[in-house]
Amino acid sequence: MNPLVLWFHKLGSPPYFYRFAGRFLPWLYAIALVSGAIGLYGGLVVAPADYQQGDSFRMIYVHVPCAWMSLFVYAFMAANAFVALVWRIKLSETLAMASAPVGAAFTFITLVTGSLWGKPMWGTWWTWDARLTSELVLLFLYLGVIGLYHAIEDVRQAARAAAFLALIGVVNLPIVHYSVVWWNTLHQGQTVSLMGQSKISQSMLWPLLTMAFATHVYFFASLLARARAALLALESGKDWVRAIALAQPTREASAHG
Amino acid sequence: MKPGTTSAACVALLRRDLALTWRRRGDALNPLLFAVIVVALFPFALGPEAQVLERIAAGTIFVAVLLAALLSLDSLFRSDLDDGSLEQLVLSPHPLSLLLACKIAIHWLTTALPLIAIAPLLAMLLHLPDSVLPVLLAALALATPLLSLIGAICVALTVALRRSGMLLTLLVLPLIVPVLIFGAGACNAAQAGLPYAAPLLWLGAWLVLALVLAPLATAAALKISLT
Amino acid sequence: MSAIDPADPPPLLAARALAYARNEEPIFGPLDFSLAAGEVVLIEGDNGSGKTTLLKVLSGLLEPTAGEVLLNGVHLTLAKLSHQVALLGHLPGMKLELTTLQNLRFAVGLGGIRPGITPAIALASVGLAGYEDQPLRLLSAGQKKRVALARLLLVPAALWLLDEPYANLDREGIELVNRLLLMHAQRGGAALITSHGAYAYTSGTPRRIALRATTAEPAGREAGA
Amino acid sequence: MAEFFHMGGYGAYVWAAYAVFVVVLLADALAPLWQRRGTLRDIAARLRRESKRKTTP
Repeated sequence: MNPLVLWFHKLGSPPYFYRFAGRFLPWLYAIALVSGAIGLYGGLVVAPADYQQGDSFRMIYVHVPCAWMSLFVYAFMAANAFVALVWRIKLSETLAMASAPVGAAFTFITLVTGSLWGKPMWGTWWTWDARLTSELVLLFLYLGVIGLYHAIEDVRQAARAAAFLALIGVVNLPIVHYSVVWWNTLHQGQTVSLMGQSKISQSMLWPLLTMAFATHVYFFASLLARARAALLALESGKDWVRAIALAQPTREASAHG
Repeated sequence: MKPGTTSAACVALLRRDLALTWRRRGDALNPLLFAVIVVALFPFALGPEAQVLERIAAGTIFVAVLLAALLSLDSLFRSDLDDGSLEQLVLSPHPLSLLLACKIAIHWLTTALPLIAIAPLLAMLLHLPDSVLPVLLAALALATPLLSLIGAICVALTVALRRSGMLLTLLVLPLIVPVLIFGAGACNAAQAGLPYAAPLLWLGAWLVLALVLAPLATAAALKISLT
Repeated sequence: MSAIDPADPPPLLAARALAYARNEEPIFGPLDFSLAAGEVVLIEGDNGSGKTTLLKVLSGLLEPTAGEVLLNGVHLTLAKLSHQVALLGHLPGMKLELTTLQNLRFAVGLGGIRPGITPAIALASVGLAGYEDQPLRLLSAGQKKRVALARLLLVPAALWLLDEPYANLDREGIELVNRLLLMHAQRGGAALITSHGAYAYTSGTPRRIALRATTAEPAGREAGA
Repeated sequence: MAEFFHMGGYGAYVWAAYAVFVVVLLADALAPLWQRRGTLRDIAARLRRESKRKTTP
């Protein structure tokens, strides 16, 4: 067999995935932390103040990467949900369910930072502009997936039901977005966007892209950590989990991992 | 030994569910009562001025009707699950999606249609201009089947849960937002003297799409929930 | 595999290495058996040995974790169910508010009807003649069971999967079940019935399949209980 | 330095946004850690109890 295909087959086995993810996790966290620090330094110190919005524009370095991530994570979750439902791969179920809380966290940050930006700029904490409203609906979708997953007792069945809901959400999201845009034009809502019309300069752009990179890496780190925890709970009857559990007290003392 | 035809199965299901609804006809009044109560609460909260009520009439009626229909959705498959009829439906040789479409149709006929019928009364309570009433009825006629169809998917996902009320609302809410925007939007546009055909046509297009896809999705979701 | 002569018709029902697990806990299996037309097979096992789950898997309601179910040599999946199976579970699948006749008419509409029988005849042959217009709610547990048996008579299914058919029945009812099973077997049908051993199919000497609590763990937890 | 924290009058908003970002993601990062540790502790405790059951019938 092709070595890459073989590797994917091996990765599908929970104990192998657990070890593999455990080896990668510290590196992912480190990369996310370092690139995040560089991005924040660039955004807070190096980048000049925007000539229209002043220093308040510096919020985009957390707001915009999180907004991108909220959609990216949903796409990732839906892709895994699709694989889980069609090919019944247990690892995909785990990955789809592990990405939901991370996506909800990013969506929440997007909403709060958007609101913090809105207060000085629009003079109000909340405005029903198309982007914020779509983001709010996205948060509800995430919460629905998480809620359904935790409400059903049988873990595999819960994952499959929640995965199905995530897929319905994919069909729904563009419809929500365009209907909210239409609704906004009807009501002559806010049209000022957070990015503004001002052309973004090079020294403003690179910190943004660095932050986007950092949040992506962070997502995969959190995803792997959550998938590891979920696999332990899911396979608690298996020998490999018992071995880890029994070895735990001594290992916990030296280092986690 | 031949199984019966699919149309015979659908007719049998429609007849049985209609007979059951007739036996429990007292329950059918609950959504109506709920919608009237919700609408009646608004004047108490906002004051009785006709201009204020007129401004919010269409949206309030829409929300009240959608909530009433949503509350009744919870029981869509409940009794069939409890007495094992749902298993028999799944095991029958006919396409499950078609049988479920029949059940959804019954739900719409027995809960949403009466709600549309009392919409003129609700409109009168909130001083909705008479000229807007036909638009409201058309929008409700297009939006309520959409709610029944989309809601059925979510009910199928939560059917195995004992208490699913709040969760069901959370699942349905994001899916129903566009329907609410366009349905109430059409009424508001008509009230403001703006063209209102486009949102109604969009609702119609979605309804056609949902009529085809939602029963299939409901069947798939139900199979996930029953295993 | 090689023992099967290709000229022979495939058995009505065949299970190959059939196993089911819930949340990684094995419920039953792996099981290998086949059921030919005209056979009645008894599945014996204690409470919790997976009898009900086995019937659900055989009917196609549950996907097996491993192995396969063949109906007349055709692979059975949830996506492609067969109309040749009638399942009588713990839940009767009937409406208490409706009359016996209304319930049976619905079953016929859903599953089709065997030639030469009507709902009224079926009711009479389970000893409920005269109860046609009685709502199910007013019947006793044993009478409800009889209505469920009448449904089996009506529906054109070759394979009956009966979960504890003797529960709630008096001596006469037990004889009725045995008579119906014999009749079904004689006209080329087959049946798989579960029992925890208190009552059993007595006509002839039926083949028995013993289900024990999970075989996955070598020590056989709780098997000694 | 004070000017840096002042952010041209928007300091409160900017720093609040960054604080939310850090706090939420930190909570998100710690949750699986705790969950994994709790699961392992539960399994270990269960195994200890089960081993007791086998030795004293």
